[in-house]
Amino acid sequence: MPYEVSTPVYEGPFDLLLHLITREEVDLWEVPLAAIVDAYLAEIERMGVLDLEVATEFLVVAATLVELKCRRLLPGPDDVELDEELALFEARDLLLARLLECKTFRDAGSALARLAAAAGASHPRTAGLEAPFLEITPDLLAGVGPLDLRAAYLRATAPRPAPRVELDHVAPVRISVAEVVEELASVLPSAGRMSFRRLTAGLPTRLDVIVCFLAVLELYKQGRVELDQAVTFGELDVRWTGAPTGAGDLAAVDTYDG
Amino acid sequence: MADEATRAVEAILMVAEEPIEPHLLAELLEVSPARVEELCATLAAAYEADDRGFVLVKVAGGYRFQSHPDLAPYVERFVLGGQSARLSAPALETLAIVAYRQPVSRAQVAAIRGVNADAVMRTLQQRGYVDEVARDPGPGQAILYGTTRLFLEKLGLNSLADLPPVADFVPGRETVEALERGLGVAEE
Amino acid sequence: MADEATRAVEAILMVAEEPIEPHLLAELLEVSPARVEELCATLAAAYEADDRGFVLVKVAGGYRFQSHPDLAPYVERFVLGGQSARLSAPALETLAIVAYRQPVSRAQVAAIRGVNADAVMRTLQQRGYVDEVARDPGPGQAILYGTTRLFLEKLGLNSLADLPPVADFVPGRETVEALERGLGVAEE
Repeated sequence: MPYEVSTPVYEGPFDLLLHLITREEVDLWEVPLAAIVDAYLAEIERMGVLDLEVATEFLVVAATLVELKCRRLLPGPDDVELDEELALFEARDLLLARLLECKTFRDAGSALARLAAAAGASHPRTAGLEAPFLEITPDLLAGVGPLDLRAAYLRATAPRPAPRVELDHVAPVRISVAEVVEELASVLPSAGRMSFRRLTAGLPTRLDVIVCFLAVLELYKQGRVELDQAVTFGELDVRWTGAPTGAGDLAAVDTYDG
Repeated sequence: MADEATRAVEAILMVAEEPIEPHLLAELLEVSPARVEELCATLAAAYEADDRGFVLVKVAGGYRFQSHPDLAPYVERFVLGGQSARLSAPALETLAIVAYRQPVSRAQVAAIRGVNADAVMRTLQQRGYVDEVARDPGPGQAILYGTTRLFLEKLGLNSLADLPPVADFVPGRETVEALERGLGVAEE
Repeated sequence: MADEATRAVEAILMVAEEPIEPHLLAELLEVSPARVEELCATLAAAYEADDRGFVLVKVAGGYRFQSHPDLAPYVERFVLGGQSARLSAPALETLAIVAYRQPVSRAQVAAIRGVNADAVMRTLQQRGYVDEVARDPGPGQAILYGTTRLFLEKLGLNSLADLPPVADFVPGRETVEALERGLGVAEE
């Protein structure tokens, strides 16, 4: 079956996936693996380096899909570990749940648009007071503060068709790799060996995990840790080797601060 | 002969610039709020029976006069340009998440949509549809957002309880099956 | 059964902020001005016969709805209660535009809001929040408006410089250049 991945602008990985599955009405399993990957890569490329968080979401979804598809191409369930199989089911169910949630709110959004369109046909009376009453009106600005005025200004000027540079993609990264390198250099020597999973267990966002990963790679580059991964997608072991380096090297670490 | 309270409701609503809550009308007229609701229902029915070009509606918790939706073509010829720009699909989807999940943080909205929600949330806030309503008591004290009175007005709703139940939008069996097939959950 | 033109007159007058001249109504309804006068007279008579709390009157050469003079005590109570005494959302937006964009002409305000701003500007001027501050030196010599000292007092501001900044929504030159570099748009 010939398949072309058209790439309009997608609002994130779920949007793209919903599009691939529902609007194109294809069975993902009949789409060549390369086409799925291409679609995701095209999306990520379009985003450029700007939004790491979204790019990561895309990658997670794409990776799950590719893994699901690979698994399906394998001969049979007998030769895979039960745990892995269960983990895969879990990933797939999670993906399905999120897709359903995404679709739910998309349809709810359309319903809100219909309500707004219906309500928009009926215009409110806002003529206000007749002149004689205006004279006895108390202070009209009572309770209005500078921030209300600002909000009103933004409301009044909001629907601007003129193109603007949206700064919002540039989510400022609050942690720098250099900082994490420093932190790891103080934690790892006493721990000796630690799995990457444990190392990142307490981190609040995916971005923190990524920064931590970059920091580990940086330490590896400096020859201060050894990395060991027994199986693909398996535990990543980080072992402190402690080759001493001066503080000057830390300063040379690239900063990824937005 | 219309009674004075009924006529006073009409007079006040004629000079009001926003929906007037029943309890305020009740105070001004020295009758019970329940009586106000009765009067307004009677008035609304009378306008409809008389085939008037305006309606009396309850929106965002209060009563107000509006032009009859039938006559939108004439009214729009008159208020040309007063229409606000329509919301984009992503903005609507985000608005729906805020409406049904409020109070909700930007991070929670982003988690549901799978994309950064900052730009869209700011647009919605600029347009006055959503606003900051609280702070998350937990660590980080994230700002929590909710829909505004203007949101209710724009959608012609009296209260959030009048939103269509979210259950109406949970994908039906066919969609779920299509997605399952797409993800290879269902066996062929 | 009311005819469409009659209902359209009611709808338009209900949303109008100022008296509407018969010839404008005639244009909108595609009937003769004489017919408009007839329709309005019929409507006014009907409201009186129905003992409504509002009247349809001709003032300053145009038609408009007003509260019935009989009910002035209720309207006054409403006004004095302070509940009517907030600027409407459109009025506050207009005031905000004048505050942030002054000196500014009515036409410029209207262009930003997308609707005629005359009625609202007049209200703001009557209340002493805005005033004429200059004349546009260009052709037409439009009157330019600015906010007043009273306005600053009411908002608790010392000077216009104390208005909360709105500029952070429009990136400055440096930001734009930095972004372009980040996007690889600018030549290195």
